[in-house]
Amino acid sequence: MSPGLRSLLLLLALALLAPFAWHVAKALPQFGSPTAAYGATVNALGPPLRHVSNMVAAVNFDFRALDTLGEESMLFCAVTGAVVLLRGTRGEGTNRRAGLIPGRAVLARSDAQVLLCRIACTLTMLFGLYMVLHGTVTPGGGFQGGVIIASAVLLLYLAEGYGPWRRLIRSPLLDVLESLGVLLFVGAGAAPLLSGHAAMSNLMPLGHFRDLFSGGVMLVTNFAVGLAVAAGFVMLLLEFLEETRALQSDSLPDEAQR
Amino acid sequence: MSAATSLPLAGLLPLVVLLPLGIAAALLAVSHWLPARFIELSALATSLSVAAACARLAQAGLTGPIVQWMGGWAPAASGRSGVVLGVSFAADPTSAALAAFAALLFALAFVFAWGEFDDTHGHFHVLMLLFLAALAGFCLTQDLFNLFVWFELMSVAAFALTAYPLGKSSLEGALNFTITNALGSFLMLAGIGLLYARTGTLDMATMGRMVMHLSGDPVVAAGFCMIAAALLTKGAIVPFHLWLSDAHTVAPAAVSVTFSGAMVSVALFGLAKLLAKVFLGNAQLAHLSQEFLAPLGIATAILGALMTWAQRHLKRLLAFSTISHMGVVVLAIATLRPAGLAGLLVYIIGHGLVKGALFMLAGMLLALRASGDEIILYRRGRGLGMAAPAMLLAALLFCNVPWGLLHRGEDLIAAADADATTRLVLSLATALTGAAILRAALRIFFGCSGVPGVERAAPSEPEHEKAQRPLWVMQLSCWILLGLAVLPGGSLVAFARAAAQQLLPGTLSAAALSGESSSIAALLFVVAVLAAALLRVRPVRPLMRAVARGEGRLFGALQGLHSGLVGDYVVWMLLGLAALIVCAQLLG
Amino acid sequence: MSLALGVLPWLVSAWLFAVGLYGIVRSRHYVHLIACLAVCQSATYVLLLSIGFRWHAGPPIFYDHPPGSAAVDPVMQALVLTDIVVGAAVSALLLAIALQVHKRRGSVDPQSLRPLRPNR
Amino acid sequence: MKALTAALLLLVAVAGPSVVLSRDPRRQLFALTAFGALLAALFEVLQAPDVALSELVVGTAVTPLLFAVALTSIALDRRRR
Repeated sequence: MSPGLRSLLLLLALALLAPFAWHVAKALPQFGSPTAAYGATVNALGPPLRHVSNMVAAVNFDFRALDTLGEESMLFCAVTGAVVLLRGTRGEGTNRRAGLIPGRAVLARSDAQVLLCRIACTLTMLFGLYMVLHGTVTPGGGFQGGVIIASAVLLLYLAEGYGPWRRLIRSPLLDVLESLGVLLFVGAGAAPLLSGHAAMSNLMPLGHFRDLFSGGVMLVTNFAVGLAVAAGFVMLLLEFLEETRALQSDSLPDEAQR
Repeated sequence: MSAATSLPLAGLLPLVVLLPLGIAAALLAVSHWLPARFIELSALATSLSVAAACARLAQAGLTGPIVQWMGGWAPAASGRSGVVLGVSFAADPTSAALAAFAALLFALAFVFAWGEFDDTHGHFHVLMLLFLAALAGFCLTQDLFNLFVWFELMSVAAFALTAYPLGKSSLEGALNFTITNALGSFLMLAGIGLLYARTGTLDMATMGRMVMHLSGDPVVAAGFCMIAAALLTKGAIVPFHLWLSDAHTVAPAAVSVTFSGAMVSVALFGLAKLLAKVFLGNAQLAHLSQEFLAPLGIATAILGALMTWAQRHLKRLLAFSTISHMGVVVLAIATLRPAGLAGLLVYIIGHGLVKGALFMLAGMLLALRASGDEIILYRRGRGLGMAAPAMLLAALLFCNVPWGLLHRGEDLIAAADADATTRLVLSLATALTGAAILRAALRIFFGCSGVPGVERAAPSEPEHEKAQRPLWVMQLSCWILLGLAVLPGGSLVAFARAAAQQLLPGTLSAAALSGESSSIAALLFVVAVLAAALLRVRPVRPLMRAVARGEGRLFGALQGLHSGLVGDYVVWMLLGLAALIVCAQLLG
Repeated sequence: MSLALGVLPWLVSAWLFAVGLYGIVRSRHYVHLIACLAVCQSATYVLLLSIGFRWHAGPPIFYDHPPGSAAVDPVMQALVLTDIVVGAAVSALLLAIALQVHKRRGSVDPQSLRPLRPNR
Repeated sequence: MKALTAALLLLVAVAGPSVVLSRDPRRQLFALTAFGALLAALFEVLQAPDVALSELVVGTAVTPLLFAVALTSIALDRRRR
């Protein structure tokens, strides 16, 4: 199909769909006046039944915990897939050394920059942890906190340079951490089966409303998600960054063997 | 059934998903330190246990569905009528049987791939197990959004597995696959959102009760059309099918076994289940499905069959035959009768077994003869032991020969929708795919060949798979599949009929029509087509030249539609969606 | 004003989806195409969150205001959270594939790349 | 409040095409980041702080970073050829 014909067909399809979209938009409830009973019930029952104040966390980690397990597996799957695809040609072996691209200037890092990045890294890491831990109380949670922790690890790269960073962050370790996160979630979901309860049941003490340790098993699954997400995103960033460093092994000297 | 006996069984339901997820995570953690054999064995054992658990659930489900509300959030927990807080899994026998079959297919794919993916730290097995968990969850879930989650996990695993060989074509096939299916999943999610805006629930049963009274509502119709478009994309129905021939052609053979045998057909089963549980009560949508899906199925069966005939690359040929067979599956759905659903189950299982065996044969040729092209492989299939009879048998099963599960499934579907013309067209279409496979088998293993016709211009490229693998293991898995496929299947048919009535209450017609006449017509057709292909000579007379030129033009145009460019695919998908929605409006 | 506002989010969502599709179909660079896919996906975020929205209601987090006060629908927000993860996962995978395609073909033009060239 | 919501919705509706229409992927990166930030602001106004936070960390940090790295890597690969 020529590009012109393709665009024409696309416009035709959109033109066919447009009046219907308008029709649906008019038939939908007015924006800002929802009628869903599900959400209202969660808002009404979440605090008394689960002692947590963040209803989104209550939905994610208790009422619909299975969705979140699927979501974590999806991330796990995508990270594994991306790692396979990126490593394909260079293999895992290049993991422990930094490549150097010919013609790229090696910028010296000033002491101020190193110090600043180290401080920022610590602060970001703490903030990420704070966010993971307060997932059931305030906005945020395992996913957001996990991504923030991953970006803190990236700041470490800015502070230490690629080589030392690479020696510090080992991919087998990340694999283990990520797997532990998923396993923890699976375990928390399967454990109630042993006592004859339904999977994903929240059998732990629920704590007090608005307290940091409220929500029972939600704390465990929230932490599991944080762990898996942090390790998964670090792994992803690591492999993508390696891609900008990967040498053509046959044509360039191996820096690690100097 | 008393609560005491049903509780441990209900506990199996979540385990069917949790077990492969947990094992996948554990395997990734330990794969750096453990031998590859251990990883292969645990993946095999996991899929076999999932198959056993699902089979047990399917059998127990015949006396009444087994349900588990995750987290104990049963509908009563909300204290309000019509409000469901939680997510549930339920093993109605059809869903559980399909999940069991999918898990069995995965187990045999693991056997087939024994030793092929030794050096990758178990990544292949991890992805496959995640894929299996998603398939099982997709079959069993009773919640619309949960269905989407498993659908998406299934997609992500499949995208990665398609690109796995990292060849040029496999990467590009994976890109097309990912983009079209990601768009499909966005449509599905938007559709779920629309339905939620109207009904305020995500639970299938509750939504079904509300949707029943909303016939003619544009929001519900739009939601349904968007979800259907997503599932039809995954199920490779014209015009949403274009990605399939790219993806299945380029994925490793062991992966294509599960793609063609389970993923595509399970997606279509998802559509059938959604129709039965949610949308059939809505008069407008029931009417739409009946009117729109049947012609779509016939078009898919015919287009797929023509494209199958015009291929030379074995995996691509098999991919197009899958499209053709999915047309039959859609036709079974469009009957909206329990007999059609029973036929759907038997047909999906029969098709998956035979197609799986055929992809394994293609994999053997790729591994041991380093090519997947029937013209290049001419006469080179000798010395592969039992591969030749296996391929002949599999091809014959697709030619509408009255043996085995596939045929029983077709009979059941025909009994539900007894229009004689439709039936004849369908059996001719599927027989053409059988003839194409037979043609390849005769060329590769027996050295019968005329001058290659339309298939000569079809796309192909050199490809091979890891060769240092035991041939007998590959043949064993292939023959297990074929052995299951030629079983008379009387008990499976009885089971499917009972199971279908649970999913879709209604009357079953007493006996299946005997398919003798169309079976004979199909066989005659196969013989004629094959004779024309294998006795073909270079066209010299003017008349023959004109025929050859016309043939070339027709198939050239068809090949041109399957251009491999993702932009084209997206446009066709959108046109399909527009057609679906315009139809819904006209019938509303 | 309020009547227009009543349908605005639905139209914005449909518009974003259409625009993203246009970009996908016309794209000449896979990285560009992946960004267009992200625009398509953002249409679903806008749609779902707008479905759950309620005027004069707070967030579904009862930390600053007591339980029982008006709040928007938390279920839709949970769904969008999942959706965002899906988006990140699919983007990462697609970018990885696009990188490898460039290494092998030296091109990332969706209008020239096709699996299996026809035999002529 | 209504005006703010409407304004953000319209801004998002304009930012979407700006992502699509910037042909140069490098320039598009900035449009994409801005689009992510606008979406996060819109989500905050729609009373979804959890989602806004996710969109902020994913849409304006991780995804653009991955895009940038991918573009760099493609450019490097092109230079090698």
